[in-house]
This record gives sequence, C-alpha cells and structure tokens, in this order.
Amino acid sequence: MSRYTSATPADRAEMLAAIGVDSVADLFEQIPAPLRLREPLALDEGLGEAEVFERLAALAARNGDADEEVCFVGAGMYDHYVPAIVDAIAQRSEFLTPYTPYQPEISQGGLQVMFEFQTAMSELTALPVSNAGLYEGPSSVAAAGYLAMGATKRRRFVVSRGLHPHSRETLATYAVGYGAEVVEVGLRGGETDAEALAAAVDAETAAVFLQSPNFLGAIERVETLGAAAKEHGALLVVACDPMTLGVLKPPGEQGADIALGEGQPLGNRLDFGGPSFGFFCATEEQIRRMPGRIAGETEDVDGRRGFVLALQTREQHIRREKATHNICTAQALNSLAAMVHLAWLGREGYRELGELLVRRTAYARERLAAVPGVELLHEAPVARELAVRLDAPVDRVLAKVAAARGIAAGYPLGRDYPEYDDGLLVAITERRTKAEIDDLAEALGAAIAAEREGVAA
Amino acid sequence: MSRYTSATPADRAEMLAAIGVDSVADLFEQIPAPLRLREPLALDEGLGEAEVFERLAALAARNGDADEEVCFVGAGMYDHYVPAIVDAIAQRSEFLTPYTPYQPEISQGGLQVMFEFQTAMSELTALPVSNAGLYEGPSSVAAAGYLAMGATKRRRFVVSRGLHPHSRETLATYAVGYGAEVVEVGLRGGETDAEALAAAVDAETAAVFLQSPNFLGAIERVETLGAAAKEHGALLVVACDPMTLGVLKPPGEQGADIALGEGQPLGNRLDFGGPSFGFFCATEEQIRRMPGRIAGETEDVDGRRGFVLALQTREQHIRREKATHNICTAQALNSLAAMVHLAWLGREGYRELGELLVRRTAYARERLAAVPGVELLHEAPVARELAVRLDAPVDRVLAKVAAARGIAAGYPLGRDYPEYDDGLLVAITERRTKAEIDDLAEALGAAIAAEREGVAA
Amino acid sequence: MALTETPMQAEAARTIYERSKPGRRAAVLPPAEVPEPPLAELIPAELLRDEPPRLPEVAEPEIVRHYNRLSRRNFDLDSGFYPLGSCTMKHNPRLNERVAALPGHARLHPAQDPSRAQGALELMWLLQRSLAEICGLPHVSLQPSAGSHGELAGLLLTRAYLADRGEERTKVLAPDTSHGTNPASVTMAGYEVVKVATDERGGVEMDDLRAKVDEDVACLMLTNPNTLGLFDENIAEIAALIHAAGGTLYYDGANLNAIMGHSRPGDMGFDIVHVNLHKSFSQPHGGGGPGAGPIAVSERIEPYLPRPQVVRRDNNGHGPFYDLDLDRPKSIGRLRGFQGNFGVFVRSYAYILSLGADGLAEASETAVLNANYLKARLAEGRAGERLPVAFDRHCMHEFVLSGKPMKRELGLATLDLAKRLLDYGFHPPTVYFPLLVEEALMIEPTETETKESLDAFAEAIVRILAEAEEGPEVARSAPYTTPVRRLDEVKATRKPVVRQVMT
Amino acid sequence: MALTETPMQAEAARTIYERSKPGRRAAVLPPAEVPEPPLAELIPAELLRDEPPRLPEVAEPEIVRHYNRLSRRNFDLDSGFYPLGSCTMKHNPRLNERVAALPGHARLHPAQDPSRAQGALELMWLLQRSLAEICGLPHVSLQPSAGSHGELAGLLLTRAYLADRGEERTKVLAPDTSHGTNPASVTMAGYEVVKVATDERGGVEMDDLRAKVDEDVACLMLTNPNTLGLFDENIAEIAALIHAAGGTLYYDGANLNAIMGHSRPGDMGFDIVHVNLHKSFSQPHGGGGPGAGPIAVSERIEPYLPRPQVVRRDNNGHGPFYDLDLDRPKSIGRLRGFQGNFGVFVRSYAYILSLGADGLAEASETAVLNANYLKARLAEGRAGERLPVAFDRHCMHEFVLSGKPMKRELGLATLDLAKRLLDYGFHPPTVYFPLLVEEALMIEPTETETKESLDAFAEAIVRILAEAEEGPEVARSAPYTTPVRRLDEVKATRKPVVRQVMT
Ligand SMILES: Cc1ncc(COP(=O)(O)O)c(C=O)c1O
Ligand SMILES: Cc1ncc(COP(=O)(O)O)c(C=O)c1O
Repeated sequence: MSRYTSATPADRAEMLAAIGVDSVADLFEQIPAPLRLREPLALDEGLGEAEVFERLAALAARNGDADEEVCFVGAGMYDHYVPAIVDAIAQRSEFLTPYTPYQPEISQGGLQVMFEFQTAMSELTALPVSNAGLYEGPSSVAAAGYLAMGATKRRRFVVSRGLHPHSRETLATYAVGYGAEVVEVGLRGGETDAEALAAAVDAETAAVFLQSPNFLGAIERVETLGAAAKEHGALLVVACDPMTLGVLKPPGEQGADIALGEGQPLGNRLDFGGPSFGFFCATEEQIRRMPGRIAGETEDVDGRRGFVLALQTREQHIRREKATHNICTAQALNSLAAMVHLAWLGREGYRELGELLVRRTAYARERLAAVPGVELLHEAPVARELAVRLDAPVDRVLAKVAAARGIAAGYPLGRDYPEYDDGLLVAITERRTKAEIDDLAEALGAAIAAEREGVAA
Repeated sequence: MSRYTSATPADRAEMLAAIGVDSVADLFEQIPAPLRLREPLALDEGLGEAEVFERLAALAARNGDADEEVCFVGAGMYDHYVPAIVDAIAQRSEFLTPYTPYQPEISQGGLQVMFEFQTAMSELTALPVSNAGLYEGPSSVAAAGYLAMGATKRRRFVVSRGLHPHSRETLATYAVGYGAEVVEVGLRGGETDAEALAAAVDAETAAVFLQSPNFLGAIERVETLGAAAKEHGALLVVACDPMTLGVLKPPGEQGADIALGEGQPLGNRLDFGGPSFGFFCATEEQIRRMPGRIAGETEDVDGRRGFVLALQTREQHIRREKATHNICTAQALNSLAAMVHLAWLGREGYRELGELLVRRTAYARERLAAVPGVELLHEAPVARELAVRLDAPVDRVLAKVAAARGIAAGYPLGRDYPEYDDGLLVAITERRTKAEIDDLAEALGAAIAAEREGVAA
Repeated sequence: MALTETPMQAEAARTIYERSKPGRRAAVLPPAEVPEPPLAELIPAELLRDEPPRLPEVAEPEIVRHYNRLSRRNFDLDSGFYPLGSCTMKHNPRLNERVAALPGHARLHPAQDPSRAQGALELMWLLQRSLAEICGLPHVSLQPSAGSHGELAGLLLTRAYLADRGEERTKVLAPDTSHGTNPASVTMAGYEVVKVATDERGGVEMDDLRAKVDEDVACLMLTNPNTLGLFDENIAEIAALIHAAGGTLYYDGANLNAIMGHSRPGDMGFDIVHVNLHKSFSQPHGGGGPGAGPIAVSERIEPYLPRPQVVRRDNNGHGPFYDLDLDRPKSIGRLRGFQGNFGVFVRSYAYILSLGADGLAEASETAVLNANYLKARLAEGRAGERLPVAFDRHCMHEFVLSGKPMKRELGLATLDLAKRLLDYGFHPPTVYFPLLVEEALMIEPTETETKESLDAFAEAIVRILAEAEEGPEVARSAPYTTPVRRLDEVKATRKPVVRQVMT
Repeated sequence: MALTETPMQAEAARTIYERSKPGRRAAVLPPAEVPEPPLAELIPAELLRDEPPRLPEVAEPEIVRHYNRLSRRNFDLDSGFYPLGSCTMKHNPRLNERVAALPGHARLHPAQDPSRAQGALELMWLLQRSLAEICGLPHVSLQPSAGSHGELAGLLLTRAYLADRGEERTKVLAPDTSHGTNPASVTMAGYEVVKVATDERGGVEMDDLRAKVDEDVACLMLTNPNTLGLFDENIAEIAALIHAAGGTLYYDGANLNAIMGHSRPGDMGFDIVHVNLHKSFSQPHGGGGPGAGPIAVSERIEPYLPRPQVVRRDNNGHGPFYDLDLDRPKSIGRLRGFQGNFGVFVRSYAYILSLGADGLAEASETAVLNANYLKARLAEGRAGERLPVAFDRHCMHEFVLSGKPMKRELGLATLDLAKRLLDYGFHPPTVYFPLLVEEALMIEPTETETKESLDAFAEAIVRILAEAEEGPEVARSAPYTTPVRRLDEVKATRKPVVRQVMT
C-alpha cells in the first residue's frame, strides 16, 4: 500500500471476498498470460517525498532560468510578472482538480470563469465569439485552418512568413492530414509583402494567415493586407500578442474573421514552453464551426442564472467523426490564470501596460541601434519586440553576453530564418528595466567588439 | 485609491454626502490640530507589485539559507522536510484569513483542527490536556512558570542549565514581572546534576524545569530528576522536542505535570526563527489554569456535533486582570501546519522518523568522534542532536567549513555556555543524508587541521 | 424556519464585469523610466486602438473574493469521490505542484539554449525513457498536448509511414466503443472512420473486424482495456490481422491506469501509444486541462516522430549532453510550439519517481481491485437488477452498468440517477457512454479511493433506487442542493449567449 | 422536495482520528542509510517509548480531502465582509505570502551567523525604521509575538525604567474601555490595574484620571482612537499628567489603522507603542495567529529594550553591517526565542513598501471614511432608533452601537442579531465589547470594503430588524444555514471534552 492508496491488508481481504476471488492476480487473468509482465518494470523503486523533491530540485538547478538570467528572449513567450493572486487562485483545489465541467450543476465555478474569459478575449480581439481556450498558439493556427476549410470548402492557405515559424510548421503538419496546400508569402522591410500576398490569394484560397506584431516584431497593416482575402472570399486569420491589444487596433476592427494566439503572456509561466493556452475568437458566422469548449449562459429550473457547456453539438463527444475539432482536454486552468491576470490588470492597467511596452521597446530600439556593430533589421513600427542585426556571429555573442553578464540577450533569428542569420530578436516586458536595457546595449557592444577583435571578452 | 481599496471619486462623494461632511479631512478634525501630521511620512511612495517582489527577492538573495548551505544547525529549530500538502492546506484562504473563532457556527473548520491538534499533542506528550498553541517555545516555558505560581502559590523556580538558554532567559524576564526567583542547576556529563537539583528544590519551589533532550542533546532521566519536585509538591515542567516523542518516553509517563516545547519542527519553516508555535500540555488538574485557546466538543441546538472555544473563563477577553494568561492572538495557523504534518507522518511514520533520527545521529556521533581534533562533549544518550568539542577556534572552523564546503556545521555552544566555548552542537534531520554527514566529518577534520597548522584551508 | 434555498443557491451569479466600477483597479505598474511620447509618435495612429477593451475594473480584494467564492461552486476531486469513467480521477499530489513551481522549471524560457537547459532536457529524456519502459515501446515523443493531440499525431505518423512506403490508404478502423476523440481525430487526419462491432464478451467482434480489414485500412485504433473496462483477450490475433494487412495499430492510452507494470501495449503489438499524463500520471485535470499526451512508438515509426525530439548525445567524453534534435528529415513536423507541456512533464516525472516500478504496479492493482469491489457491491440485491453490469465478467479499472431496467421499471433515466447523486455529495459516473450500452453508467473509482468511499457510494445508489420505488419524481427533479439546479442546456445551444453583454 | 438541512449541515463532523485505519499512511521516509541496530542499543530501554502515540492513520488523498472539506466550514475574509471591531480585518495580499515563501527567507535558520543573514537583518532594520517613522518614536524592537506580548514588554520596560531610577510603583491605569489583554498583561507584569472612567464624549474622564494619578502609578495604557473608535481629544493633557507624575504612557496600537500618516503616538506623548502587524500591516490572521507585536519606544526607554536588537554598524568603511546586538546591559532580556516572527516581518515590510507613505495615509483615510459612512447608513430610520450609536460624534475607523433599545423593544439581544447576520452571509461585528456599552456592537469595516459591501450590510441589519418587528423568534433561533447551528458553549466549559477519545 503506497502513500496515495488506502487499501490495507484487511480491506483487501474483505474486498476480495466480496468479489469472490482469492487474489488480485486473479483479476488480471483476463490479460492473456503471454502478455502479462513477469518482471517488474525496469524503473527504480518508489522514493519518499523529500527524496523526489531533492532530485527534481537538482535538475531544476541545472537550468538557466529567468531568475538567474535577465531574459530578453521572447519569440512567442514572454517573461511578464504574474501577480501572486493568479497562483493563489489557480492552485485552489476547486479549480485545480476537477474534470471538464460535464455536470454543470456542480461546476458553476469553472463554467463562469470560462464565460468571463470568453468575454475578456472577445473584448481584447473585438470579435464577438471566443472559445474557452485551445492547447497553445501554433496548434490554434492549425485549428483555424481546419475551420476555414470547413467554412469555405477550399483547401489552400496563404501564409505570411511573418507568422511564427512554429505556427507555420504546425499548420503544414496538420495540412498534410486534412489535405490542404500551404503557400508562403515573404517579408519586405520587416512587413508582409503586400503585393506578393495579393498575388498569392485566389478563388481557391480558404484563408489568409497574418501575424501582428509579426515574428520580427513589426506591426502589420492588417486591414490593407486583408483586403485580398475579402476580395476572394477567403477568411482572414490574424495571430496576435495579447499583451499588445491594449494599444494596438484589435483584429476585429481590421477585418479579421478569426483572431487567435499564444496566451502565455497572460498569467502563465514560461514553463519551458508549456502548459499555456491558445485563444481563439471569431465572428458570429463561425460560432458553430468553433473548435474547443464554449461556456454559455442559461437558467436552471427555478430560473436561476447559470452556465453550461454550450454548442456541444460541435464537439467530439457528441458528434464524433463529424466534430469541428478533436479537442477534449484543453487548458482550462491556464485560461483561468489569464482571466485572473486580466482582472488584476483591469481596463486601465491593461492599456498602461501596453503603453509601457511600446515606450520601453522604442527606447531599447534606439539604444541598441546606437551600439556599434548593431543595426536595425527593419524600421517598421514595433510594440514589444524588435529585431536587429549583429556584426558578429550571433551565437557567439549570445554565449558571451550570457556568460559574462548573465543576460539572455534575445532569440537568434537564424534558427528559423536563414536569410537573417545575423538577426537577433529582443523582447521587452515590464520586468525589463531601463537599467537592464542599458546593460544589454553595453554588453552587446562589448561582446561584438571583442568578437571583431578576436578577443575573449 | 490604491490597489487594495475600492472607493472611487464618485463613491467618495456619495459617502461624504451621506455622512454630511465635505471632505475626509473633516473626519480627522477630532484629532487636535497640533497632533495632525502636516507632512507625509518619511517613507518612500508605494511601489507596484513587481517592484516590491524584486526588492524582497534581492534581500532574500543575501541570506545563506538551508537550500544554499547544508544545515546542521539546530538549537531548537530544525531543517525538516515539510510535505507539500502542509503548505497547500495552510495557504487556503479559509484557514489563512479568518480571525480567532469567536463565532463558532462559521468557524467549525478552524475549531475542529484545534481539537485534532490538541488530541495529537496530548498523544505525543501522554498528558490529557493540550491547548491550541502558544507563541513559541521559550515564552511557553515562561507561561508554565506563571501557571505554576498560580497553582502552588509559590514563587521559586528551579531550572536545569540544560534548558534552552532562550527559555531560561525568557523565564527570567517574565519572572521579574510576576515576581519569582529563578535558581539554576548545573550539568554533569551533559545531564542535569541530579544531586544539585535535589538540593535546590525546597518547599518554596513552584516548579522544576527540565528539558529532554536537553540543549546539549542529552536525553535526561526525567523521572529520576523529577522525584525532587514530587517530594516537595512542586510542578514538574518538561520541555521536549516533538520530533523525538515517537521513540522517547513521553513526559506524561515520566511524571511531568506540564510538557511543552517549540513546535517548529512540526510542519513549520525555519523562517529565521518564526512564526512557529509553542505546545503546552498538562494534567487534568491544571485544565482551568491553562494559558491560551482550547477548543472543546459540544452540540448545536439540533444535536449536531460541533466545536467551540472552551473554558473561555480563563481568558483575558472574559476575565481581564484575573485571566490565566494575557495571550490573545496566538499561532493557530502554525498549529494547523503541525497537525497536517503529523497526519501525513501518521502513527507509523512518526515512529519511523524518530528511529531514523536516532540512528543517523548515532552514526554522526561515531563519525565525528573519529575525526582528529574532535571529541565528544558528553557521552549521555542522544536522539537527534549531539555536542562535540573542537580542538580549534569554533568560529573560525565554522566560517571555513561554510565558505569552503557550503556546510553550516552546527551551533557554537560558546554563544550561551562560556564553559563550552570549544563546543559545537550538531543537529540531524531526515534531510541530512549519510553522504552529507560524511562530508561534514571530512570538512571539520580538514578545517581543524588547517587551523592547527595555521593555514587557510 | 424552513429552508427554501441553500446559501449558495440564494446567491445570484454575478460576473466580474458586473462587479466593476469605473476607476477601480488592482494593478500598479512600474514607472516607464524612459521617455513617454504620445503613442502616435511611435506607431501610426491608424494602427492604434481607440478605446481600451472593457476589462473588469475591480480592486484586488474583490478579485480574490470573487474567484474564491466562485471556486466553491465547483465540486472537486480534493473534496469527494469522483468516479468519472475513462477520466482516471486519481489523487493529484501537491508535491508535484511544488516541484513544478521551482523557478528552475517554471521560469525557464522555452527558447533557452540547450546548454543552459540541461536539467529540463534531461528530465524530458528521463520521462521519455520511463514512458517507453511502461509502454514497452522504444521511442517516445512528448510533444502532443493531450490525448486527442496524440491520436492526431499517431494518425499523421501512420500516414507518413505509409507514404514513405509509397502507400496511400483511406480508412481507419475503430470499435463502436471508442472514445469520441478517436473518430474526430481520424477525420482531422484526413481518413474515413470505419466502425467495428463489439462481441458479447465486450471485445472486438472478430468476424466484423476480419470483414473490414483490407488494403485500404491505414490503422486500427483500440483502447485496451476498452471503454467497457474489459481487456480484449484477442488482442494478439487482432494485432496480427492488422499487421498482416499492412496497417498500424494505435493504442488509446486513456486506460493505461489499469495495467501499469502488469502488461504493456508494445508487447501486445501496438505500434503507437498515447499516454494521458493527466490521467494515469496524476497531472491535475484543472477543470479541463492542461494535460499532455506523449506518444510511444515502435522502431518502424520512429523516423517520422515530430520535431524537435529530445536526445542524449555524448559530450565529447564529458558526460552526456541533452539536446533538441531538429534534424529529422522524415519527421511529420511540429504539432505545436516549442517542446510541449513541460510543466506537466515535471509533475508526471515526479509521480513516476514517487511510485517507482513497485508503486505503479500497486496503483493499477488497487485500481482494478477497487473497480471490481464496487462492481460486486452494486451487483448485490435490487441494485444489481435495476442497474445490471453491461458485460458480466471481471473488469479491469472500470466497469459499465446499464440503466435500461431502471428506466423501464422505475421510470428513472440514467441522467436522473446522476443528478440525484449530486445531492448525495458524489460526482456522478460518466453517463451515456459508451454509446453501445443503453443508459450507460461508466464507473472508474481509481486506486485513490478508500473502501469506505466505495461503500458509501454503493449505499447512495441503493438509497436512490429505494426512493424511486416510491415513484420517480424525487430523482427526476434532482438535484436540490447544488448551487444551481438542473440547467437548460438546450437553450444555451439554441440561442447561445457566450459572453457578458456590456451595458 | 423541501430542504431540511443544507449539504454541510447534513455532513456529520468526523475527526481525522475517526477516519483512520491501522496500516494506512501518507509519509514515505528516506532509507536510514546507516546501521540500524535496535534502538535499545543506542538509548537505555527505560527512556524509550513503549507504544507510538495514536496519531492518524490515513493516506494522503484522504488527508487532503479532510482538511479541504473542513476549510469550507470556516467563514473567511477572502469570501466576505468581516467587520469585526478592533480586529482590522483588512485584505491580506498574496504578494506578501509569495515573498515570505522565498527560500532566502523561509529556509533561513535563526541561528545563522549574521554575516550570512545580512538580507534578513537588513529587512528587520528597515522595518524597524519604518515603524519608528509611522509611530513617531525613535527606537523599535520587533521581538514581541503579538499585541499582548508587546503590552507585557511595555510593562516590563516600565518596571525596568523605574527600577533604574530607584523607583518601585504598583499601579497601572487603564480606561474601562480597554481591551482584555491590557489588564491581563498588567497582572502578569506584577502590577495592579486601576480602571479609569470614560466621559460622555467617549474619552478618558479627566477628573477620574486626575484623582487616580499618583506616585504609585507606573503607567497609563491607552488605545487612541480607543475601542469606541473615538480619538481622545485630551491626549496632550493626559500625557502631561502622567509624565508629571513620573509614569510612562503606553499606546495599545491595535487601532493604528485609523491614523497612519495622519497622527503619531510619539507626537501625542506616548513612551511605548505596540503595533499589531496582523492588524494594520496585513499579516493574515490565520484563524488566531500568527501575528507580531513590535514595540516602538522613546529615547528614555531604549536602554531597556529586549535582547537581541537588530543594529546597523559600519563595516570598517565597507558599507553597513547588520548585526544582532546582545550586549545590552540594561535590557529586560529576552521575551522569546531567537529574533521574533520574522515571516511576519517580511509580509508587513512588503505591505509597507507596497503602500508607501501615500498609500498608508490613504488606507487610514478610507478606513475612516468607510466607518463613518456605515455609521451614517445605520443611523437612518428605524435602525438608528433600535441600534443607536453609543457616542454620537464622527468616529475614526470603527464605531460602537448599542443594542439596548433593540433588546428592550424587540426582544432581540445583540447576540441574536449577530447570529442572524450569519444567515445573511456576513461575519458579525465584535459583540459585548467594550463592556461599558450595553449590548454593544463594535463595527470596523476597514478600508478593504467597497461601498456596495457596506450598503449590503446596512440593508441586512435593516431587514433583520424588520423581521423582528414580527417577533423575535426568527433571530433568536438563528442561524439556520451555517454548517452547525447555535452551539452549547456552556456545556463545553462545564464538562470540557478537549481531545478525541480513542476507542
Ligand atoms: C478513452 C479516451 N480516449 C481519449 C481521450 C481523449 O484524451 P484527452 O482528453 O487527453 O484529449 C479520453 C479522454 O477523456 C478518453 O477517455
Ligand atoms: C484593542 C486591542 N488591544 C490589544 C489586542 C491584543 O492584540 P493581540 O491579539 O495581537 O495580542 C487587541 C486584539 O484583539 C485589541 O483589539
């Protein structure tokens, strides 16, 4: 009997007697003998809690986390300060341990939070319908593709190269499955090439995918770019960064049919990439094609206001092969964290945060551009992330700055864009102070200078 | 309006109108003008949450905590592993944020935990009555003195020098107030000098105070020593370490009238010394003289079982100057943590933990005694802490071992016992592995050798 | 004074938006510290938002109260018995939350250079090895975010594997007992679902299977034990059939909790297995996630695994170096961003370390013991007549009852029984699934439960049936004591109101 | 179906001991790793225990459920309005819990060498400086563990101060409105309490005071604003009187929340002040602690402060060095182990940093505004007649109503009103205190509450009084909806059952 189970030898004996067998082994006899394991699994014996803690702490200690390094890395996930109430609320058993709210009468807490979350996302994106969250950003892009296929009965996607590389890749992976073609349109001066995009969209195009700010940090002219989609009856799908929507024009006001994105910056940890959540909003027209759970308002038999999972006829557990998506377990707790974070920021705080990011990013851009050996990769407007080119091997500069100054200076664009293998993407959050930005500039300058002189800084 | 208040300008206007004043300042006019502050307080302006976090984290980073150093320091507070469920439960708002349970109908959670805690402490000490906890260990000793005075109408305390120095000092501080004399009895071979004790106790003695294991780690022969108290009608007060009572004979079986101690090892953090709690158990006879809150079982009007604060007529809020003690706010949450920790340990685990401590301590004693330049300070039986003498200046050895090996090797006895200024008190918990004990032995040996040779190790 | 409502019922639902007042706030942000020009000087005005979104305006104390009070309107595993079949509602150790929250894990950026993320990558590698051992298959990808994501991965792997052999197939077989995600994933992966019947022992109907296996079949998806809680005794033959026809065999691992350390999908002949870390490996369900659905695969599938893959390399003799392998030319590609739900990996790895080989086997044993005991208790007397077990043999970790006689004889639908159970303080079993069983009740107690819990649940069922002997009204109008009573789900779908209307 | 009980009422209270079964357990300890001889070989058998204590035997999931369910039987500040007078139930920011839990704080051993505890000592020093500024007194000791401990410290300081001047005095004055800890502390410190009367404006009756001040008076203990929520306008004169007679003036700081940044006890002439960090400085009350009761003192009292004291020294020109000063020859000595409730200091210092000079003043302002507003609301109409305010003037952060007319006219005792408030979802005010006011209700809303909360509370009072117009029965038998109903407190004291009986 382990710490997590309760059957004492006496319990076992009584239970076996009630079942009418002699041993638990008898119950396993339905497994054909050749398939029954004879040996224990080749894993260690179980450990006590303190020992497990020590082991995991030892592993954790071997990571350069954002407490240890000043983190200017973004590329889709950002080092924002998550207020303490988010953890306190999300760790309440009542939110942490239930299943998906299939029994609404005893799940009003979770359902109402979903409803509030949907409202918030709808407000952020200026689109009327939001689901309760998907796995994360890139797979939400793929889900939008599936929706667009269903909505348009077309099988061709036109995708900006400014869309997150993970999103483009995920879309491509899924597209092989549901049988769609993906066409990419390049960038120009940091922004999606409008002419190329217009040329790429045709009557077979199910959807056009943009991201704003795009992966290089540039704020796209979504409305202008989206015109091509409108013209050909394709859906306009816009991926966006939820931390910028306090100041940037929301996708819903720029003609987007679907707005989605990675939700991590809202209330979620870095967690080496997950769990976080993807948000997914759309026009009324798409409501019955939405993927994922959606909470809706209703009444109980006595007329009390209540919430339920609405539009379940879209879902796999009801519609099986005809479902609009296969998702079941999603990321409810992560959406809850986002909701609490947004409530904490509040209407004013959310806008102020957006302004703070824009201004600090502008400062950082100016500061970095002034460093010898650093130049801007593009001059398009930016909100919270900026791209520069370094006149020295990026990986070596990054390693140097990390080792010498404890700064994770940014994301090397060469990982995904061979054409920018001298590129560095620098992300700003409200945690990155002016002093840290100044340090970064200085450290980059020193590392580049040292590299150029062939000296170890 | 700050983040923690809600009165908007509109609210304020409405509220002032209802009150019938023009401004909040009017309400402060009851403070005579010369006493009203004209200038703001000389404190900084308020900071945002992230900034406060960074400031406090920067302070925390300048401490050598038990994650950073391998901690062999004890002297009353110990580095035990506190299981995760303790924090999870103690941090629930329902336990964290209410006041003392003056309204029992809506405080059954807290009251029942008190009742369960009292039961656990009663079991540990083998005394029938426990309160719900006092501030911490040493002030509980002083509370026992106050009780003993009330019970015996005598004003003389005989105290073993093996009692924690902080307890002796606190008792002395209080005794000046309530007007009692404190007589100290010395140690012999690590244990309380039985003859001296017998000689010191007289018909004026209100109580005899022992500690077992005593400050030097020695398990006292409480029953033998206590005979003198019995003989003269004095109360026998025994301070004990709750982590040893799974294996050591409990005070209640050794003639103690009162058993008490520092509760920190049960479920509480080191926290640089607090908050923790003091436990306080006694014979039935003393129940109406007990200090602190006591939960008791009762029934509601429908016959449902319930719990209330019992025997409130002992307390300051009812009895004022005639109260048995002045305590009001105590350490309820810390007692709760202890209860959860004890439930987690369970009957078997608690005993096993005691055995583990005894055996690892025996191993450490043997291992250290074999180190050149180290010898045992006494040979009395020990349970979880042991005292050695070093043949080199203790402070220098400690500094060296900390700097070179990241080990906090123990508590320098010279801080409190001039007669043992070469003494070191080494504490063992289940977190201190055999490998760490071996490291300690080696590190001490190296440091002493280096000191003797006058070399920096 | 008589009670008309419970205190929670008396409290009308109000959203955080309805608690807002202009000007209230909780956040205080740090000062800008840098020049603060009007935003329009930095970003063209037409790209700026006119009005900020109407987020809540509430101070911190009210936020805390709002969500605290809301939380109590949830039933949760940490408060009571939650025998939701197929969901494996087992204890969620708080130790796992503690280790997941360590800054070294929680504050690690996903794009961190592998040289400065060695602990995280090693942990992932160790988890991969552990899952491989438990599943009996050599390779693992941790990337999928949940079971259904693992299913999609498995089907895309099948497609890639077949394509590499120059084959294109169109059909995927799945039993009629399969979970809804299975057919939904099949469609998303561009295949057509073909249903296979169930035989009278609850396993795959072999004749039907034989009739449907052909060259167009890309894959058979199976849950074993299946959603009836029964182990398919013909699994070896099934595997042989599919393999002979050139298809892959996919294992839906939602029920792995029945067999850990007792039997392995790989040994049964499966090519691809997904594991729901939020089921067998104790990741809390979070009210609907997060979870993770790693997949274990055989050698022949390995080349197609998603990118990136965590690998252990030799660090020029300086011990191992853990890395993200992106250079996988045959890979199906990414299924999501970054490396997967790492926080979930930490929790599940902590769980595996805690239980170890012995503890995992013991967990499955106890899960099976608990299920069979509860089944036996419910087979007694009247309950056994009204709610007979759908397939009368020993079950594994769960079992399915049919409410058909209860409905016919007492007028009580399974839904009514479920709702009445709420009044007794229990989470109901999964209802109306699997579809094959009329008025189904699918009961999975897990190893977490004490005998006392199981007894209490059985007694509640007996009492509800006894109430119904007097007439079905009591249960039909249940629940009575929950924060809200029976809700109009039809309305919510007909005229969906999916967000707060702002006034 | 009519409700007879709420779900919680239906659940009988069972202790963790009653959930135990021999052999169950949660803890798995590490292996000994060292030789494991029988214990009797290491410790004489007569010093060993025969039978382990009968602690619970329960596996982890049941422990979690037990305490989770128990927790819901508490009303808490994070769920609703808690206007418990004199207790300052203000919001407990979770930020403070977060910073207190940082390993650098939470895992620091109290005997750590000061050179390796500089962060902790600096924090204590900074808190000392902040409290000194807030109190208007130059020196602070953080050692006392709560308000009552601070009181005892203050009286022992007075004794030491007087003794040092060769004086021994016997009496301590305290108003009849003083809190119970005041007289209890006086007795513990070996003094005799002399009660001072209250005048018709709610302040100290000056004639009575003059009559009682003499050479035997060691100290006057005062709360200002006092427990009626009223500021004593004669404080300057009172201070002069006491000082002229050679006594000390002690400030019970429980009500400091009324005046932060607006007035300072030191400026009023107080020599010694205690501060309840768990009241004005947001340390959570924890269901009855932990708290902390630092004291601030004037120059003349400083030499006697408890040991050790945190000091800032110059580190030979290498910046400051924070140290524990033990060398205090005139000190009264220790009041407890180690350095005090450090974890509480971290929380309260975080609170002070968060609010700052501006925020603290704003908090007091809002507290006073809220109290006066609620007082005004309750003075309206019928409520104002049945429950008149005891002293009709503007209050500070709290106010006291008298239930005397209510009792006389409606037959409703203050206790009944309090119990009925429970059904309305409110924590009742402090009742029957201060003793001076018949059927007293002491109401302190704090700055935490919204206007909406205050309005709802006022409306509940009005409704309860309206109910009572029909007769007192409803309130007299209240509460109806709480987990248990009115409890027999007399029985619990007459025949105390203070622990679980083991069977
Ligand atoms: C049998 C079965 N298969 C698949 C799934 C889908 O798993 P997930 O929710 O992780 O996507 C479930 C979950 O309920 C299940 O029970
Ligand atoms: C006026 C007053 N004085 C003193 C105290 C005692 O403070 P503590 O509970 O911190 O000992 C209280 C606490 O309720 C109080 O209200």
